[in-house]
Amino acid sequence: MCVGVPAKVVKKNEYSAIVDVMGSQTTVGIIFVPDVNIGDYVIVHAGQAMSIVDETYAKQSVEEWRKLVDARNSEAIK
Amino acid sequence: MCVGVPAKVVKKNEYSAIVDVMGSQTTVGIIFVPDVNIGDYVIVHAGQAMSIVDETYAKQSVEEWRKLVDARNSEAIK
Amino acid sequence: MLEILKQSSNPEICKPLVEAVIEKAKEFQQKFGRRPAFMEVCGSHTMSLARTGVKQCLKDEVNLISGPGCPVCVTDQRSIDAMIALAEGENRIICTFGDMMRVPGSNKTLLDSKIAGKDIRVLYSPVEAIKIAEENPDKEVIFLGVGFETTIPILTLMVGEAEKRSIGNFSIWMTTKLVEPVLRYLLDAGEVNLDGFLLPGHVSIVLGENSYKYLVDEYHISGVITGFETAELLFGIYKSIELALTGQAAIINNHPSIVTKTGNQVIHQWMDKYLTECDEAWRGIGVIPNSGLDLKPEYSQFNAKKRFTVEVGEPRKTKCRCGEVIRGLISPNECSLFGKACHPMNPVGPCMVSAEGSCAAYYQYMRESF
Amino acid sequence: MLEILKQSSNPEICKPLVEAVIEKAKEFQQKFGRRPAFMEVCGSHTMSLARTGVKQCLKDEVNLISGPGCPVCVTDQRSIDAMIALAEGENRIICTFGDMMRVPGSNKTLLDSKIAGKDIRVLYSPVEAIKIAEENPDKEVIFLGVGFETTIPILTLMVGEAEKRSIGNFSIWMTTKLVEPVLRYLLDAGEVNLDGFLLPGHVSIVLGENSYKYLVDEYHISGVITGFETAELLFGIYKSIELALTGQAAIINNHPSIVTKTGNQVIHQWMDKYLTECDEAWRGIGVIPNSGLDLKPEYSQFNAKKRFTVEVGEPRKTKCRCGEVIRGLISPNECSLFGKACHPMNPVGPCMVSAEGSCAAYYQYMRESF
Amino acid sequence: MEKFISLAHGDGGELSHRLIRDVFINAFGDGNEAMFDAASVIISNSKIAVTTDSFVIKPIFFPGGSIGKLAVAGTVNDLAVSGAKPVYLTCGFIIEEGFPVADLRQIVLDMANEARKTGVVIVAGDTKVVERGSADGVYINTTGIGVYQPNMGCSLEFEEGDAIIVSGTIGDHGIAVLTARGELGITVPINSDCASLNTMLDEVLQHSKGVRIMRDPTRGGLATTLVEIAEDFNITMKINEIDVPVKGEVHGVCDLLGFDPLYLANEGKAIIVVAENERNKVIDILREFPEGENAVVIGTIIGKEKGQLLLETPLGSKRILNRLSGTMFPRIC
Amino acid sequence: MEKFISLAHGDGGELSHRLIRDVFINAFGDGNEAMFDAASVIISNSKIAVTTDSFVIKPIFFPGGSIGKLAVAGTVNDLAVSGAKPVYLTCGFIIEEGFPVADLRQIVLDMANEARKTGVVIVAGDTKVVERGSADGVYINTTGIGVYQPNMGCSLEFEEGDAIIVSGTIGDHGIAVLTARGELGITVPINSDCASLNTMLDEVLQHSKGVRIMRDPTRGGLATTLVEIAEDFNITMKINEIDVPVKGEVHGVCDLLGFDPLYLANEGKAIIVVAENERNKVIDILREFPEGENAVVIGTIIGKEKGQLLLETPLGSKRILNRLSGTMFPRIC
Ligand code: SF4
Ligand code: SF4
Ligand SMILES: [Mg+2]
Ligand SMILES: [Mg+2]
Ligand SMILES: [Mg+2]
Ligand SMILES: [Mg+2]
Ligand SMILES: [Mg+2]
Ligand SMILES: [Mg+2]
Ligand SMILES: [Mg+2]
Ligand SMILES: [Mg+2]
Ligand SMILES: [Mg+2]
Ligand SMILES: [Mg+2]
Repeated sequence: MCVGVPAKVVKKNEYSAIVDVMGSQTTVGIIFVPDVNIGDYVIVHAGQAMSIVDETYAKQSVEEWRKLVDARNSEAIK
Repeated sequence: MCVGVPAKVVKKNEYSAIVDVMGSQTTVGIIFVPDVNIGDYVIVHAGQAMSIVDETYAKQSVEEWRKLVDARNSEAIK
Repeated sequence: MLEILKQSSNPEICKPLVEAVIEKAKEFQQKFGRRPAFMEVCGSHTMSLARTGVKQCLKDEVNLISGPGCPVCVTDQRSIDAMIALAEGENRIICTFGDMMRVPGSNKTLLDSKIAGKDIRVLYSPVEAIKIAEENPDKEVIFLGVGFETTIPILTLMVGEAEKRSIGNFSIWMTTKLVEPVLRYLLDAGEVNLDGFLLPGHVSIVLGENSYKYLVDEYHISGVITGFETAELLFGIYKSIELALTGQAAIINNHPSIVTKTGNQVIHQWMDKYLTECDEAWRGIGVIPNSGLDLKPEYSQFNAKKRFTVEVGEPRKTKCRCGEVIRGLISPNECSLFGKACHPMNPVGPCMVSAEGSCAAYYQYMRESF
Repeated sequence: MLEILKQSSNPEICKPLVEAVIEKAKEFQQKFGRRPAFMEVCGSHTMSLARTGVKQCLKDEVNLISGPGCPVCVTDQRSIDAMIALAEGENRIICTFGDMMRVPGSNKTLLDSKIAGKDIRVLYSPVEAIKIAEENPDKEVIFLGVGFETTIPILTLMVGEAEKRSIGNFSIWMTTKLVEPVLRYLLDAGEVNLDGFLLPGHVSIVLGENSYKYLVDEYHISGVITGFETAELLFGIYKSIELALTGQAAIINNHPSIVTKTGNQVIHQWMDKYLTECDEAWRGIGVIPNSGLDLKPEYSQFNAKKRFTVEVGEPRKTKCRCGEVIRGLISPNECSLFGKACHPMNPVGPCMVSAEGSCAAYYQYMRESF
Repeated sequence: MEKFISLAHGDGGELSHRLIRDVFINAFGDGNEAMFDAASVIISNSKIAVTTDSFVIKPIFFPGGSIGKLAVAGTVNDLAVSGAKPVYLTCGFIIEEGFPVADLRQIVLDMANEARKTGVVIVAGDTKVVERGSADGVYINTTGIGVYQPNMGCSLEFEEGDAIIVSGTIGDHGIAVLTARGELGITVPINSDCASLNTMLDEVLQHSKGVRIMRDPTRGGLATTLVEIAEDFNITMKINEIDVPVKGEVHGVCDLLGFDPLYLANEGKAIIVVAENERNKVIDILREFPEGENAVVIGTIIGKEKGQLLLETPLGSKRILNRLSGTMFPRIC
Repeated sequence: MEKFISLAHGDGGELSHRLIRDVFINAFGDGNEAMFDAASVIISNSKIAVTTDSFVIKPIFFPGGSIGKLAVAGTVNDLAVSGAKPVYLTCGFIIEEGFPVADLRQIVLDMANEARKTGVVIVAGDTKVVERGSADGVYINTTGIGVYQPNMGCSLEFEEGDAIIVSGTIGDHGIAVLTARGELGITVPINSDCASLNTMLDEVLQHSKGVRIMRDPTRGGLATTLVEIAEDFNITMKINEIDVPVKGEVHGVCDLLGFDPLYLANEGKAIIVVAENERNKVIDILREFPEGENAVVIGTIIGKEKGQLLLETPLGSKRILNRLSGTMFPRIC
């Protein structure tokens, strides 16, 4: 049910933005994320930015994974 | 100013006829020669029969040529 | 930030996560004497779980059941046939997502019609259809509006754009589906035993975390909103088992970087403006009341179903069990046609051809003949 | 009958005829101290005389001058430019005889437009255009109506057919020409000294033998109606010299098998019904009053000149001497461009490209570089 | 197997694989070479002849042949007239989306049959599919490899008096194909002459050392091919209009449309320039084959100073023949 | 010379003659062979390699090359991966009416340049013109002849443990061409990898007797080409997803469109299967060439019972890879 791709906004117009996905660029609509800023990552689905990626939460998720992984590793060392 | 081709009528419809030119057949309009009969030769121009070839006159022309040619030949023999 | 995003597919994280999930699953098995069972609602989850190998790695420990989340697969056969019949009309340009092209209709596919000369175009970005309509004023341009909550907002954008530019030759053939009614149907039917749902990451962008409260309140079942990368999938499953072990029902937002509590409010405004609830027929299920969205009557000029009539006969009967696959009752390899009469080159049901179809996922990523 | 018709190209008849003509021509030379001079009015005569070798065989004995009888060649440059401009319009299908395709306009040719993507179709049978119009109701189908009296009746047939079938998207761009006005112009101008005309065999089908009376009555000049096969051509020339030797003016019907005294009356009826005389501009001559035929006002709906406006600038000036070639004032090789800047691959004037053009006939059949 | 070709048949994936396996390999051979990017073949002489042609004929099936038969015969003939023995062929298909697979099968079968008949082996192939409207049905390229045979061939030493032979009536292919399109509304009871001439021409070379050159007058017709020989070898050739064999039906269509048979395409005819004293021998050999039963001398080499082709009319006058200049359009009237 | 191609450029008459003389012969060589129906060439070995391919690429000019460069490199590569030294090429053009002559000149120039660079000689050609709407600009068929070199080549003797090498990043060509069409609205700063590999692969064969097979993963991509090897020789191959070199930009476009880089076309890459003990030597040789600087081992042969290609995911699970099944359509959502 719809994979989206995270893309970095490099240029912002009124209703659209140019985004970069690992060096390739394309134009996406930003009507659904009017507050997006250059430098933000957005989730793109069918040519539209649907959501802005929240960096704090993203970091937090990675930390959670790492915590679990580290816990296991240290257990393994024990 | 428009070469025509003599073609033999092999089938006649109301406004058109099938004609034969040395074994190749095509359809031509006969609106301009409503009295044409099967077996007649017609002069075809741009898809239309323009005139029916009069056999008597055609023969007569050939005879005229032959007469001239024969006259010359007999002169040459003399 | 890119560095952070990349971590979700970092094997150094993902491999230990697999072990962590397996360990947690074993704990569950010890406690309950069976594998924990979760339904991934979303077709893209099915694909990602298979493609990344998560399903294979966990197959002995966790029962991951595909749900009704592939928009093409859940579309009723009569509706598929109608879209193919629609494309047969003269002077039309049919625009569609690529998945629809090879979906088997009762007699043919859209691809067959394209090969036979019909103007059927696969769009990467649906709003392209508006441009096509403008460039072809003497043709009717019809977009096949198949999708769940992530795609539906984009259909409203198209209508908004067509309205703004006064485009008279554009319309959408609406056959949309909603997640909540079908989950309620499955839970009401009680055919599958589940320890929780893996809730769709991107649909949840629109819906928001709070929208799933009914699962807990009315059905006492858990849901974990989950992303699509390897680590996200694994951690979503980990959290699901953890919850199941407690015996408590709860909704966990395991994808908070893009999913908020209340969803994208801008999108809600667009949907409210243009759409109204309608009954929809689901493959293998039948009509579920208020399980789809249609254009409001004041936008009928953009509603292809109002503008065009198509005749379809009784759908052809096959042994395809997509209906049961969608409901999570069987896994694809339990269908007698799977891999034999039915394979990606000759799909019998939509599940074998959609990029999110369960049968396609199994065939491509999970056959074990090696 | 076929056997009779075949005799006209029988070498056993034709070769002695050449000698007979030469002998007769010598007789004329002895009497008048110069070669007899005849104008073949018809472009097809020019071609046939060249292709069969008659011109070459007689070149030292008889002065055969090409006349104004190639319909493409006599068309005014502005008119050529207008037809090419017409083809530039959107949503049009231009139908034409093949000869027009490569006629040089001031800037381009119809072929250039076709190569650039314009829908320009060469028809073998003009009435095809009616079918094309029926099959393309959303396009304007325009036939380029270029021709003399043999072709003009066929244009009336097309209008009749379009009328009968109520076809609204068909019209003819009329630029037709008549034989009598241009012969009168040439005789009035007195630029060429002639001992008689070889009159066109097929135009005469329409006009009939009697129609040429004015030549004798008003200009005291002879005319021999002549066919297109080798023997017919030779005998026509023979008869012409014979007449010239007597010093009397007369019209001889040397093609009686197809040309009658009064012409084809059915054709006259068709022409009277649809057509009315009009002024026409001739290349190298200018406007000759009443020298063409246009559709009567009541058929304006089929008259492309009434339905479409085209803008053409001042025609490009070249050193092409087609105007003089047409009037019989020079022979093609007297043009400084002949065979150098101007040749069939790069025609500067229409005479080099039309299948009846004098320059084309000379280039193809009469160059003597061997 | 599908009924119609789709773009996926050309994407190199499973459908391409099946198309090649079921349609091509099936007809052309054991398919061992399909495992490699190139076919590996053995030849018997270090001097080889190579030729290539694409076939874009319309209609693809016509009286007397098909694009498949033509694609083999055309390239076989180019090798044969060069004096080489045709041994290997490659074929490259460009197919329009929506093309009927049944037609493709028939075309491939025609190729296989003609190859078998002529003794050439089709060793490599390629298939591309383009979108509807980006081709007209199917186009085929064939490339041929022939080997020269020791002490056999064309001398290219021309002499005044050399005879110009054509192996049969001209224009049959052009007229058969043109009328088969149906657009002209003309029906003609003749077939294209489409045929492989290698056996017949091999026989000529086996028995005559006097052959100067051989050519097949395809596109551009008899006149254009002779002009090319005349120019390339700086010889003056003369042909007699009255001796050029043309079927009545072909004459008839030419009269109706304003075409000149000298410029019509042939696909089963050879022009042979041969020493005067061998002309009868060569004519006799040609007439032993059905493809050569109407072989005749149509002219001679009359000079070695000027690269030029002359036509003598029945009246005895001469004129220069050039290459076809611009597609033949039907005359205005 | 005209600015645009017309049907008359393909009718075999004067315009065809000039086109060939001014555009083709001018670029490809002295034109002696244009006097004959076939070119006559000398080869040094009785075992030759023959291959054919038609090129129908859109757009005809793309970042990193053109249809002309591609038509030469593509066929040169098919010969080179077969272990043969490319020596002769033929080319057959099918041109759409209205095609700009300037573009044709550029294409022909690109062919001539690439031929010169690779040392092949273009010995025969053909030009056909089809009506507007019956082609998409220009299509080119090239057919190549290569000679096998004594005591050099691929053994086709596979062993468990053999290394699977790819000579660089995959999918560059597919993505560069797809985005160059402009329809997707995606801009990618990468070039097609279009390049002739004969020099590099010759060097490999000169120095390694352990090469089992070489292939160029063009249409159908890496996965399809490996599946074909696996099936044709009944070997089980395993590649590691994480080792397959893919440029970030290519990944990005694939993510946006739902494509799989394993199935994207390459035009300047080789797959080399080589004995385990020679893998480093071969990698070292490849990396000496710009075309091979990113060469890596991506997998191994793991069995000889079953013709099958496996992909190992980063998690360590395996799955079967098949040929591409149906053109890649962008996913629905
Ligand atoms: S395997 Fe095929 S037939 Fe069976 S359920 Fe899946 S799609 Fe339907
Ligand atoms: S030779 Fe050319 S330029 Fe001269 S008059 Fe004739 S057509 Fe005109
Ligand atoms: Mg290859
Ligand atoms: Mg190949
Ligand atoms: Mg050739
Ligand atoms: Mg050829
Ligand atoms: Mg190939
Ligand atoms: Mg077509
Ligand atoms: Mg040839
Ligand atoms: Mg190749
Ligand atoms: Mg050729
Ligand atoms: Mg095109």
